[in-house]
Amino acid sequence: MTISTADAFARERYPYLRAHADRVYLDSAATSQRPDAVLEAEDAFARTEYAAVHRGSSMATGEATWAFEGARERIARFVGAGEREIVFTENATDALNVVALGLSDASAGLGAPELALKPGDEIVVTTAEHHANLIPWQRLARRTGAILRAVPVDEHGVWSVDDLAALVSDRTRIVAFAHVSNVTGHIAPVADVVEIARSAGALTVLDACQSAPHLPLDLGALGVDFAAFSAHKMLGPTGVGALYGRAELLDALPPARTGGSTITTVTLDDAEFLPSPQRFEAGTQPVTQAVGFGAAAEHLSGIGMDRVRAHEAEMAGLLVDAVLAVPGVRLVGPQAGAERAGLVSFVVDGVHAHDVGQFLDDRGITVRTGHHCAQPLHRALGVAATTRASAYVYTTADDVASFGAALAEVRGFFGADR
Amino acid sequence: MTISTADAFARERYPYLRAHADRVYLDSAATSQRPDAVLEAEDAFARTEYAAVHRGSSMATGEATWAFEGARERIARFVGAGEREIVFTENATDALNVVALGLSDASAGLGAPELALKPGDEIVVTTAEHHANLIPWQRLARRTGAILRAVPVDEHGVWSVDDLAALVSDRTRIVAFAHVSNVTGHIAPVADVVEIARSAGALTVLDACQSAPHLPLDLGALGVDFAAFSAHKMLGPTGVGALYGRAELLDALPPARTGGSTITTVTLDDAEFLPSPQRFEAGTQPVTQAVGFGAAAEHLSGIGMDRVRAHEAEMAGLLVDAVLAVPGVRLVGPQAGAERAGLVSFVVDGVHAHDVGQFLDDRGITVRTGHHCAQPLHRALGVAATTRASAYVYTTADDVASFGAALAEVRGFFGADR
Amino acid sequence: MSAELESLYRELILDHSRNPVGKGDPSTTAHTHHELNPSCGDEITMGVTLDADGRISELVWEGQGCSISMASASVMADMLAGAPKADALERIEEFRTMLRSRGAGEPPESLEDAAAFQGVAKYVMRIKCAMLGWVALEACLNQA
Amino acid sequence: MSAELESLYRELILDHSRNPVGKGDPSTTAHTHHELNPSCGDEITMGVTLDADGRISELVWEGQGCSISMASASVMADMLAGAPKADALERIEEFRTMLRSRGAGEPPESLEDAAAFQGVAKYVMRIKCAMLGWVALEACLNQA
Ligand SMILES: Cc1ncc(COP(=O)(O)O)c(C=O)c1O
Ligand SMILES: Cc1ncc(COP(=O)(O)O)c(C=O)c1O
Repeated sequence: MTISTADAFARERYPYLRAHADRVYLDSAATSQRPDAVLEAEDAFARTEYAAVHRGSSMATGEATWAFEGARERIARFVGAGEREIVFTENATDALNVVALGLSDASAGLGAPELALKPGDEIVVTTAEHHANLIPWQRLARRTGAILRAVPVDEHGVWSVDDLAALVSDRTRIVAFAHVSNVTGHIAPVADVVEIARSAGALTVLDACQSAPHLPLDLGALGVDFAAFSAHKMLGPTGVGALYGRAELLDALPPARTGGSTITTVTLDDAEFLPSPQRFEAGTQPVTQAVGFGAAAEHLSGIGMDRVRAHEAEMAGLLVDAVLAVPGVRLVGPQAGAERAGLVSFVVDGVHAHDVGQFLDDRGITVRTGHHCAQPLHRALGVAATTRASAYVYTTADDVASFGAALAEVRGFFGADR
Repeated sequence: MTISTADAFARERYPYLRAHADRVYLDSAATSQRPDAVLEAEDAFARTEYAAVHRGSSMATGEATWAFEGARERIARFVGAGEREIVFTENATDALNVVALGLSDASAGLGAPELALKPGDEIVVTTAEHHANLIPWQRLARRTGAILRAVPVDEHGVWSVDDLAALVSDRTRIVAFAHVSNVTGHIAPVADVVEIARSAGALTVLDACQSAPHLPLDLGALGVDFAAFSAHKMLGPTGVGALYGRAELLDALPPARTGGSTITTVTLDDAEFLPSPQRFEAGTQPVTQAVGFGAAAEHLSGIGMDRVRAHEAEMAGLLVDAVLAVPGVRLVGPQAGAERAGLVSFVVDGVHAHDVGQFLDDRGITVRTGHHCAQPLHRALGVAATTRASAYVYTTADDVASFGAALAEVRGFFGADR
Repeated sequence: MSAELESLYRELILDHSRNPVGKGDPSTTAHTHHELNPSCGDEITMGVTLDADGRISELVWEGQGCSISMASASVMADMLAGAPKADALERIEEFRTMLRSRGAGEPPESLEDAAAFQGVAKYVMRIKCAMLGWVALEACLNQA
Repeated sequence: MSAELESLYRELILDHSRNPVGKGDPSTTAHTHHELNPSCGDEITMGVTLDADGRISELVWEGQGCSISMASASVMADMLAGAPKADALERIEEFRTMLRSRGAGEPPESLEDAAAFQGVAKYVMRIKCAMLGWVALEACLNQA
């Protein structure tokens, strides 16, 4: 089902935006608002079809399981994965931890010896990573004696594939990186990184949190080994995310979290695990949320990810223009003209990001301030905090214009222009 | 706010039960249906207040954070905990894994050396445990060299506190047990177990999945060290559960899952974690679900847990009578007259549980069949699967009567009475 | 009894579950496979021997489970003992397709008595029950 | 500019943020404490010396952060330098209570200029900013 252009980008389809008609929501990179279609799908499921899934044999369970697995199928199709290659998790952070903790367990002799890391092995990340794609690798390194290496960034917070290539060697076992940086908006050259990692025999882990919602994504074609994304950043609910992994890797990876629904035979001494995805989905799954996630993927497919990307590229251009129009404001990430995702982070000379955010908030503009869970990147940029404005399908040129107008007044208000 | 008796136990307050007016839902021990009040609280939040929590400084974030932390406060009050003693997790299984994986990390030198386990240490569970409270301990034992010991059960699947006492020694570091068995309905003597564990210097972990929804619960007064429960079994949504832990233990326990929102300072090499609960809530929290969970706790408080327990004790009596009235049906768990929770599991001679469930399903009665994630218990009972009927606030005497009438026909249909 | 229940538990199925065909000791056959339904603990061990022409010369099984799983293994044993390997694999695929149909369409005539299990297709949680023996046979044949 | 923003960023606050009181090198004082706001990375190091009577004879700090956190530390330094330890702890508690009030009630007169931060109470995410210096001082005094 294709969604008309009018509907695809209409604020009126979003209850939150309707309820705050006088506000401009520019914090979609943190979390997105849900359209009626998604809220209604969840609500209808909760009210009429809800039951435990994959447990027992009742009709009710059957119907709910069908809805739950249907959602998995939709999400798999949306990102170019096989059904068994999509694991439901609590969020993207959880998905990344499933991989890192699974590799820890493999290294501790709990299965999949071929995936074990040993002292001296290396894990490569970039300095721009979100904490969710950094700390789990630090901990894995601590548990196994592996060494963590970070690709440096330039003065705008952007890393280069050459610097990454220089760090990768035959000691590298894992290369973990974000497809799109949530701070700089930089879009990683995934195919190049996959090639570099592959020829070194390393696994690739893609943090797709900021790409799955915003770009056409075909994980199978990209050839990454694992990927993670969250429903709440892509018109879906909180409480559910997804881990993608190549089927043979997921079938081998030890499940870090264990419990009901993941097993074949359990004795008092031991447990045998099902193949993917069940082996990872311990306990009662986020069922209603998965259904909402599926509806969100369907909604985005209906709009068409090419159209989403085109709309956001336009918004990105407007955002960059708005920021560069204000004297004393420094743009982080790819500079004017260069490709970037639909978000801008920036530093206002003489005004702390919290104060910038507060001023904009007062003008009815919701942005995000702080280190955006990327302290090492901010350290490299030489600031403690930045302000970020991020767009999505429901963002309009008027939104960006209001943002630009308010931003122009910030330094004056705080006396930083004197 | 106190809820009137008419409203407290009214099917009409539950959209799912309204939508299936001709069906009898006796699978609340697997998962419960949500009342209007809870669905509306979630929906209103999603439509008008939703934003990222604990991140950035916007008004929107502030409002959402207030709602999220308000939910934590309600849940803490509901189970007799301090606010900092309630951690939001994906479900109860996740909560138990947070403890087991945290102790693994402590044992691997990632913090809290006082919590480390070493080879020869012992972990005591019961044979009746749900896989969620068994496999995580098996894995902890495998990672640390500790030994897992299981309290035996009698022919009805019930364990005794004497047998437990006999297994606990000064080598015991952890005693993990369910407050209420999801198969037998047996209610554990928690205070006795806590005393036994304490005098041996062991930590107690209470699986409160089947008690928090059904009994008045004061975790602080019970004196357990950790406890776990799930929202979806207590009128709340899927996708969220809670870990309770004494504040000083939670502040020390290493977080297994790491990422954004859990930290103070992050460098490329290392991360320092916040105190509880933030240290455990990595990534975007199940925000909408937590709000629904809070509304569910408030709703149950409004009914009053004493009233809930009294209602279910009555239903338990009726369920036991219904099962015992049918020749060739064997009741599992505490026998007639003995205290039990509002559920019955049973074996029908000559008819497999799946077939029993199918027959009841055809009569419009949803029950649960299988091993109920308790294979060791079923092995001890000498059967692969049982059928379970479980009650909640919305269960009526008529529901139980319909169940009893249908059950009486099962053996005849399958020719097992010949 | 509703029409649905009747179509699920046809007389043929109840008969086979009470008097199963092909039960025996699989340990003496050339190829054996053990299959488990993790959601209920039902299990089956299938044993198969092929003759020089690739026909199933021996097909025996033991197991415990619900009437659907036991009857399904029994009907299968009745139908496929003596069949060429390739034909057996085709029937297994047809049986799987029928069960995944959610009840739409007519089962092929080649499924003979096994078509009686079409009613299972409407019960997603029972599909694994009906497939149990067939999956085990498939694994045996793939070994051979 | 809205009334809310005006009440948050009073002239007094903006003045203090531009010309902070008490900035200096805390490393020479008897008690120091470093405090961090993890949500934004703002930080402060507070240094305190008490005299024989338990009065704050020296109070200096350094740090970086938003105007609220810096102004708040400055107003505090202005007000509590020279105060007896017990009084300072009381003011800290009053300040905390005011910030947690969500804007209800009148701040006590004893808070003097610090009452200007009452507007912060309506902004839950800024409470930590306003508390930063005060928490650091509390930690110093509790060491002493
Ligand atoms: C006793 C017991 N423990 C643990 C669990 C696991 O709970 P959840 O699936 O919500 O994680 C359940 C429910 O299935 C249970 O009944
Ligand atoms: C690049 C990136 N990675 C990881 C995450 C973590 O996602 P979540 O909080 O949904 O787990 C985010 C969002 O905060 C992100 O932007």
